[in-house]
Amino acid sequence: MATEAKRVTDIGPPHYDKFLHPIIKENYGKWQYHDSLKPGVLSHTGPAGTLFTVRCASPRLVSINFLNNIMDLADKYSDGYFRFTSRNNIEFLLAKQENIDPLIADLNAMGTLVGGTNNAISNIVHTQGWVHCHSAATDASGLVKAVMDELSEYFTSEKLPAKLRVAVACCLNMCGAVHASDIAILGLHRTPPRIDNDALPKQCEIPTTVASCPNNAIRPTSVDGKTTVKVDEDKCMYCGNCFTVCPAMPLADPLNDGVSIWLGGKISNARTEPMFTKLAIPYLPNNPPRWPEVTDAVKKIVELYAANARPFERVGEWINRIGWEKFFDMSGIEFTKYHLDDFRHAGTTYRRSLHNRY
Amino acid sequence: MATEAKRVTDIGPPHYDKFLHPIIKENYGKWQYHDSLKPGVLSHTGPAGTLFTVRCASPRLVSINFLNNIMDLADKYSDGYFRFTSRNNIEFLLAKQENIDPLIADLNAMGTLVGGTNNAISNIVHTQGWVHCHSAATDASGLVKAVMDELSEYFTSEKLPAKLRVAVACCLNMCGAVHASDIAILGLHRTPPRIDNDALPKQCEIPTTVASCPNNAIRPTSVDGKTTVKVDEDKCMYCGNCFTVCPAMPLADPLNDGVSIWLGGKISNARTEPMFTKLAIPYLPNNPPRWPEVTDAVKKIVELYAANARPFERVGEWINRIGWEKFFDMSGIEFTKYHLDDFRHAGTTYRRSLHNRY
Amino acid sequence: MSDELKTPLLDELEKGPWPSFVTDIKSMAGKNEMCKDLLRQLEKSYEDRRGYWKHGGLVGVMGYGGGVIGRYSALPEEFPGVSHFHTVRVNQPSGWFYTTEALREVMDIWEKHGSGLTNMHGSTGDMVLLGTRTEELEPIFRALTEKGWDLGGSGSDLRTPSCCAGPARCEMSCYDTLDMTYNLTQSYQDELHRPMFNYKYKIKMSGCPNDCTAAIARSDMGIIGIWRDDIKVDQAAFAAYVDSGMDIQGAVVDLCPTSCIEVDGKEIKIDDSNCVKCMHCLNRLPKALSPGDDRGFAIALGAKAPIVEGALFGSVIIPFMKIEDGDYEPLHDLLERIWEFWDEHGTARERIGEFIERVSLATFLEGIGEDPSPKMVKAPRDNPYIFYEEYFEEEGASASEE
Amino acid sequence: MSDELKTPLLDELEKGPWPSFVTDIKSMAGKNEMCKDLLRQLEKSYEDRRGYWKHGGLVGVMGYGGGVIGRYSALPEEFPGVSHFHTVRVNQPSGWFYTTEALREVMDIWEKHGSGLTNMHGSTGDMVLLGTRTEELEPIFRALTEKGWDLGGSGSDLRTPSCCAGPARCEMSCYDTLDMTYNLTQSYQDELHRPMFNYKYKIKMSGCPNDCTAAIARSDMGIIGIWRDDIKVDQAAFAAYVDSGMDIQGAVVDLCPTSCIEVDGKEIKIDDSNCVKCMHCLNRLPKALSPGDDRGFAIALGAKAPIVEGALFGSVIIPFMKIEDGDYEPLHDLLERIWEFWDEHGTARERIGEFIERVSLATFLEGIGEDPSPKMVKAPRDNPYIFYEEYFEEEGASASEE
Ligand code: SRM
Ligand code: SRM
Ligand code: SRM
Ligand code: SRM
Ligand code: SF4
Ligand code: SF4
Ligand code: SF4
Ligand code: SF4
Ligand code: SF4
Ligand code: SF4
Ligand code: SF4
Ligand code: SF4
Repeated sequence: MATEAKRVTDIGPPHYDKFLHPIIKENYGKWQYHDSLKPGVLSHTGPAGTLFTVRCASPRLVSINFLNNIMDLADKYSDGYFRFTSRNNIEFLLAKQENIDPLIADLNAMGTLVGGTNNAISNIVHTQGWVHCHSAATDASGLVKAVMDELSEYFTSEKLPAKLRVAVACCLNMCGAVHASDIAILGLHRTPPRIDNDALPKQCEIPTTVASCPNNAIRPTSVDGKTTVKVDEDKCMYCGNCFTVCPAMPLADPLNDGVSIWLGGKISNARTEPMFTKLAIPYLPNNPPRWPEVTDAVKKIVELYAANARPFERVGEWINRIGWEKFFDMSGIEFTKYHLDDFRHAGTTYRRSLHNRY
Repeated sequence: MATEAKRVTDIGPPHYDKFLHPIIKENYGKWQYHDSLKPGVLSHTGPAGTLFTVRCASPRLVSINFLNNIMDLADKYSDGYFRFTSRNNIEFLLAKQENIDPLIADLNAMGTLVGGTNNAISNIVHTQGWVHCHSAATDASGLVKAVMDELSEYFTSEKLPAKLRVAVACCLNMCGAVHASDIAILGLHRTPPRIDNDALPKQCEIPTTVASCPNNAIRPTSVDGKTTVKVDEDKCMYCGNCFTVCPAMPLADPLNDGVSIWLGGKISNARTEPMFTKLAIPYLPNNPPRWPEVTDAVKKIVELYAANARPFERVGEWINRIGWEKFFDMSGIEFTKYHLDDFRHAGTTYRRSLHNRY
Repeated sequence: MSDELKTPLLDELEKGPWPSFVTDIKSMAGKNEMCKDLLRQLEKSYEDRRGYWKHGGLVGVMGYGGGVIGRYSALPEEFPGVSHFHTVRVNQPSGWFYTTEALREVMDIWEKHGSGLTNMHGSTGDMVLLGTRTEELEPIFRALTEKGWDLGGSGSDLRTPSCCAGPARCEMSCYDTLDMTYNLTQSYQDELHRPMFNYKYKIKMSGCPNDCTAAIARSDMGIIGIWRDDIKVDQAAFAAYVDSGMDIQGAVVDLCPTSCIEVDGKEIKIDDSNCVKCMHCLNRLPKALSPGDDRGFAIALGAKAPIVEGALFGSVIIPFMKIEDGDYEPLHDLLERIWEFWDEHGTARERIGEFIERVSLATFLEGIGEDPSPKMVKAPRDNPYIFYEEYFEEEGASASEE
Repeated sequence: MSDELKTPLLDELEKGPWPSFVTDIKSMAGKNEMCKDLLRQLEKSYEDRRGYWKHGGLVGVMGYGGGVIGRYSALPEEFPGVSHFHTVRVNQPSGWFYTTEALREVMDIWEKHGSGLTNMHGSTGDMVLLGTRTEELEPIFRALTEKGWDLGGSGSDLRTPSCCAGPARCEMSCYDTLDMTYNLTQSYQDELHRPMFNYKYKIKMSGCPNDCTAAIARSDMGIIGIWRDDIKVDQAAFAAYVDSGMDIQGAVVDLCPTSCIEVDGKEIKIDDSNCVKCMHCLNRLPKALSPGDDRGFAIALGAKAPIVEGALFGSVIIPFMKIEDGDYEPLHDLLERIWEFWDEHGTARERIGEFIERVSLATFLEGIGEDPSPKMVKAPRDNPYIFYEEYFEEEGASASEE
């Protein structure tokens, strides 16, 4: 019986070869072009013929039940071949064009949506949140669900000026794409770590802990005999790096943890070089289960962008063209001192010319 | 007699009013437009009429003799009114158009040149050099003379694509415009300061000296009883800031002091924002009296620019359009590790995208 | 504690058009205690607006240092089902291509040994099996390996490499992303399973500058397809685009970052010497334009999230390289030079991007034995703080290296 | 030492079309020993490829801390004529406008008391009298003040403000640069003559964004003219440019950084809401276009050369301000708030630009009591390291400043 077998290690993943649809094998590296048939449906053509792709949304945090339903459909419509995308959508790889519509019908029936292609809002790259991570300032899956419920019409259509990539992360570690997304939703702590002076000496290495702080806010100290650390609260910017290396310095603070909104990042080299996401809204309350303040803010921004950007202009390209000041005017978002960079290369963000719109 | 009079202080400069030509007074703040009549000759028109400006070159380091000759011409042709420009040229302010040519003839006769307007190379903003400064790694006036002898045709004509601003400085203090010029010629030291351990304790404040080093290369030490400083030569980048605060740390080193060439800076907001000058040639020998290596290098760059830039494209705008790599190819200048930034914001200069020409 | 499941707050997330993870997890709650207590603890988090997980502990499978993220509930008495809730990272196949047959095998194992919950996939690319107990780890590992699967990376090791669909489903692909991913993953199993680095090292492979795996932003080593020769043009296909009435001027010509496209009637002319391979025109006109024949990839090192020096995009270290007839040796050699220098001179928890910035690009290039190129920078330095190494010893003596 | 003057190397610099400083100094050498020894020492510098000046000593005139740069030869025995060779910085008139009558008076003084050599002008703007002896300083000062002249700045004080021709000879000028220069110079004589700052503080005034005094690059406080309303257009004059056959498209329209110019036949349309006041179109079409009527200036703080943190351009701190009916009070008030905050929190030898970067723009703005504006930045921060000041004390309590 299986578990009796000799223990093997370092075999790595299976070879990709056995997962490729026959049409893919024949056209491998020889694809000529692609077409977009409708939102969520692409066709790729090569010398050996055409492959049809139907892309559907996935919550990413999915159970065996969900996956079994998906796989049943893959067996039914795409010869058992399917894939996941780098944004966690699911792609069915069809040989038969006539299977497209029945598949879509079944997918809708099982409660998911087809879309995410071309100038759409695709799935949200996100993280663990309260479902699994100790570091989370907010939940990820819940935020994604609440936001995508609001934006689903942009997933199932291609009516935006360009692709719009949204990311969510639940703490400053930003597991995912927050630092380079058209719109990013970032959970954050806003108060310094609270030090557990009994636990710290046991659980943490003092030098590592002190070294972990980007702002040198942590100093060794001793509290009734035990060596522990203290935090200079004026220097702390709540990054959480100390907590990552030292469990006895939790930052979670239900009263003050919150959500921030960031804009204008991009990754592709298309037209403009990759851009980092910039701060738009420094703080919104952390308001489960549906985060109304966050969903409203995001929706307003998407609509403003949709109404004003030019074709193929990503959010950041649009704002760079009209200027950030105009963006703040149009969006009604308040520009505060928090928007002024004060980290390592802050000076490079200052307006060092007369180029301004009046 | 004068020196008997009561001593007065803090009277400041004379009021500008008494130095303004009557036509200027009438058109003050009401000028409508200007015209360029020929290289070095401008006309400015306002409701009260037209003022003609004739601009001539000056070595800037000038004697009373030179100035008297100039002033004689001002009396003769411009009612005694004249001015200096922010680039140290001399401007005669004429009421009578018919005075232009005779004035130019007299100026040429006294050995200077008329020009520097519009798309010309104007006078070189420069510094003291061996004529007056203790900090100089090279001479300034001599370099300027040698370079402008080569480039004078571009001063007396307007045949360049755009204005071309040249600056010279004799040490890293860059008194002048080296950090923001189309072409900059910078004298530099290339070996660490040599410490005079006898003089240092007397002449220098140790903490100030230690603090003066941008790279923390200076540490206090004691040499046979006296507290002095030592320099970590691996950390020293020869900036000379220590010498500025501490005379006992001279950097001058005839064998190694040299000249570097920098490109692509600009100050105006026209079209593009102001730009810093970037390194082109890290080292050329310091070769008085005529610095042939420097004049050749500069002339080649000017000719390359003249032949390839588009109308109104400044040197930096031209290079940014074609890309630095292409510039290095076209110019034959070698790209070395010295061109790679390694100071404070070095990372911001790295190519962080796929945008490259192949 | 009572068996019924009350989650009024989470229930709000069953509404709306987007597929609901709550509905899905609930569908498991019947057969799986872990799922039930996960929902209960999550409901409490939603009430209290804070997480209830302890800081990860060190758990794993025999002989591996990575691949498992230990996780324990901070409230084990209240939620015994999630007292242990470890993550198992399973190394996904290249390009996330699956057959139902193969994935069902993995799911059967997971149904037997874990919560039955997954992330398909994690942000690094792994198949993430979410929630199991320490004592299940070894059995899961055995069962997986028997079916030909292995664990992915975690901790200070090589992280699971991932890649875009590339040659398997994309006409833009400039090199074989799937094969390179497989090759690197298999060649560096030891680095992947046994953390020995200063910090994590992620590799992402995108077949072209569209960068569909976000390699330039999310991987310590981004390997991104590029070509060196001219864009291939099918003028007939281009004419067809013109005839279709597409706004070529507005949608293509005007958006070229280096203005190197000219359209003359139904003909397109590209000044390839000024093309920066941004992909935009190819993206708009896939039937008419495609990458040249001299294809390969560029390597950008150092991308990362902001902790702690601020986010970084990768910087171009190798402007162009190609795999000639399946020989990955030169790439392995480069990778090993990079790891060796970083290993020797980097500090603990210093990502390669931070490392390069600290020691300087020039020093790094010397350290790995690569030559500087203007392609590695936007522009040369603008500060005069140059560390000269050649200097003259005495009159006459010629330039000498220190 | 022998009276004859042998300068073979310098003589090389008498050749060529550009006016020669050597020829000029030689013309003085007859009547002035200083000039002769200056040439001799300079010749030696050319031979030896090094300077022979001692590090500046502290010399000056009674009651002033600045205005004189002390300079002594390192070889006084060899070159007694330049054993002392101090510089006297004389505050130039606004815009460097002179009458021969006035300048001759200064030159007569200089002929009597110094080398007769000058820099017209120094890079900061002063009239630089180059080379005199310590004992001459006081007499020179007396003679100058009697004729209505005064010294400029040096050391850690307010440096001599300077400005472009502005309203006196330029149609682009958006404010009265000459008058403001005169006003500030006169209002701050004490700051100019008695170094009391952390470091030098330079003010340069340019009448428009062409910035003909390099204020954005070379002054701690650059005051640069700007307008807020629409560019004024004379369509008839524009039509004349079109008729002249000028390449309006290539020379103007295509070069607008924000593409906000449209030409329709002989008519020009400018989308002023997107104009960034770069000046290019006005520069090309001075007869047709001019700055709007709502004119004033922006203030950019912190420009400097690289020593020691790297060169800086000025950053916009005051996006727009204007002098209403000759009242400079608001500007003085601002300047004093800036100096006070810098004085209190800056360190020795820390220029205002370095100071702002160190304490952060937000802190600086609070310190001088100005509100943040998006006009002060290219873009908002991209890192998440925000120092929040509002936080909640306890359930229900509302946001409160720390
Ligand atoms: C399936 C996927 C690759 C994979 O292996 O999984 C993929 C597939 C394609 N991408 Fe992508 N991209 C995929 C993630 C990305 C990412 C990564 C990300 O979003 O995290 C990017 C960078 C995003 C960014 O710039 O922030 C990305 C930037 C692009 C672009 C550039 C868009 C732009 O103009 O900036 C194109 C070109 C285009 O669409 O015009 C592109 C084009 C394409 C094409 C058309 C390539 C082709 O010829 O087949 C594919 C279908 C496009 C579509 O979905 O509209 N793909 N693509 C990924 C689908 C994610 C999803 O489910 O939505
Ligand atoms: C006289 C002077 C001001 C003064 O008070 O002394 C001056 C005068 C004028 N400048 Fe200037 N500029 C003067 C220094 C500058 C400087 C400062 C410098 O060079 O250090 C700059 C910034 C240089 C830079 O960007 O690096 C400067 C950038 C301009 C520009 C922008 C050029 C561009 O396209 O970048 C213009 C507009 C133009 O020429 O098209 C301009 C235009 C003008 C106009 C046409 C303004 C006018 O309508 O009268 C004047 C004659 C232009 C000419 O010389 O071609 N002026 N001008 C300065 C003459 C210096 C000299 O002797 O050559
Ligand atoms: C599971 C995953 C998020 C997800 O939901 O997908 C994840 C989860 C964690 N990440 Fe991450 N990271 C994950 C992808 C990323 C990414 C995105 C990527 O890889 O493309 C990033 C940003 C890119 C980068 O690497 O910088 C990322 C940047 C971090 C950081 C910040 C590291 C840095 O240098 O900036 C940390 C903190 C650390 O390393 O100590 C971190 C730490 C963590 C830890 C281990 C928490 C911690 O402090 O120890 C999280 C465990 C959560 C849990 O309990 O499951 N995670 N992490 C992703 C890995 C799944 C997989 O293997 O496929
Ligand atoms: C005379 C002059 C150069 C010239 O030939 O015109 C000059 C000469 C000196 N400068 Fe300068 N600077 C002069 C304009 C500048 C400028 C340009 C400007 O003002 O527009 C700069 C660059 C802009 C800036 O201020 O940053 C400049 C940046 C420096 C620096 C670097 C300061 C910095 O923070 O970067 C130093 C070093 C220092 O301050 O200790 C310096 C120091 C010096 C000293 C005092 C040498 C020293 O280390 O003490 C020089 C005296 C030389 C001598 O013996 O005559 N000088 N200096 C200029 C003043 C004449 C005048 O008053 O009109
Ligand atoms: S972003 Fe932070 S909280 Fe979220 S999964 Fe990553 S480390 Fe955990
Ligand atoms: S949260 Fe960040 S800034 Fe604050 S103490 Fe910890 S490491 Fe330092
Ligand atoms: S640049 Fe240096 S050497 Fe030249 S004058 Fe200024 S301080 Fe002196
Ligand atoms: S020259 Fe500059 S870097 Fe070198 S020791 Fe002196 S201050 Fe430091
Ligand atoms: S990165 Fe390029 S090759 Fe890969 S999927 Fe995206 S477009 Fe295709
Ligand atoms: S790939 Fe980009 S840069 Fe190259 S021609 Fe096309 S649009 Fe222009
Ligand atoms: S800065 Fe403007 S106003 Fe002053 S001279 Fe130059 S162009 Fe004229
Ligand atoms: S001033 Fe500059 S930005 Fe404004 S319209 Fe003219 S060219 Fe365009």
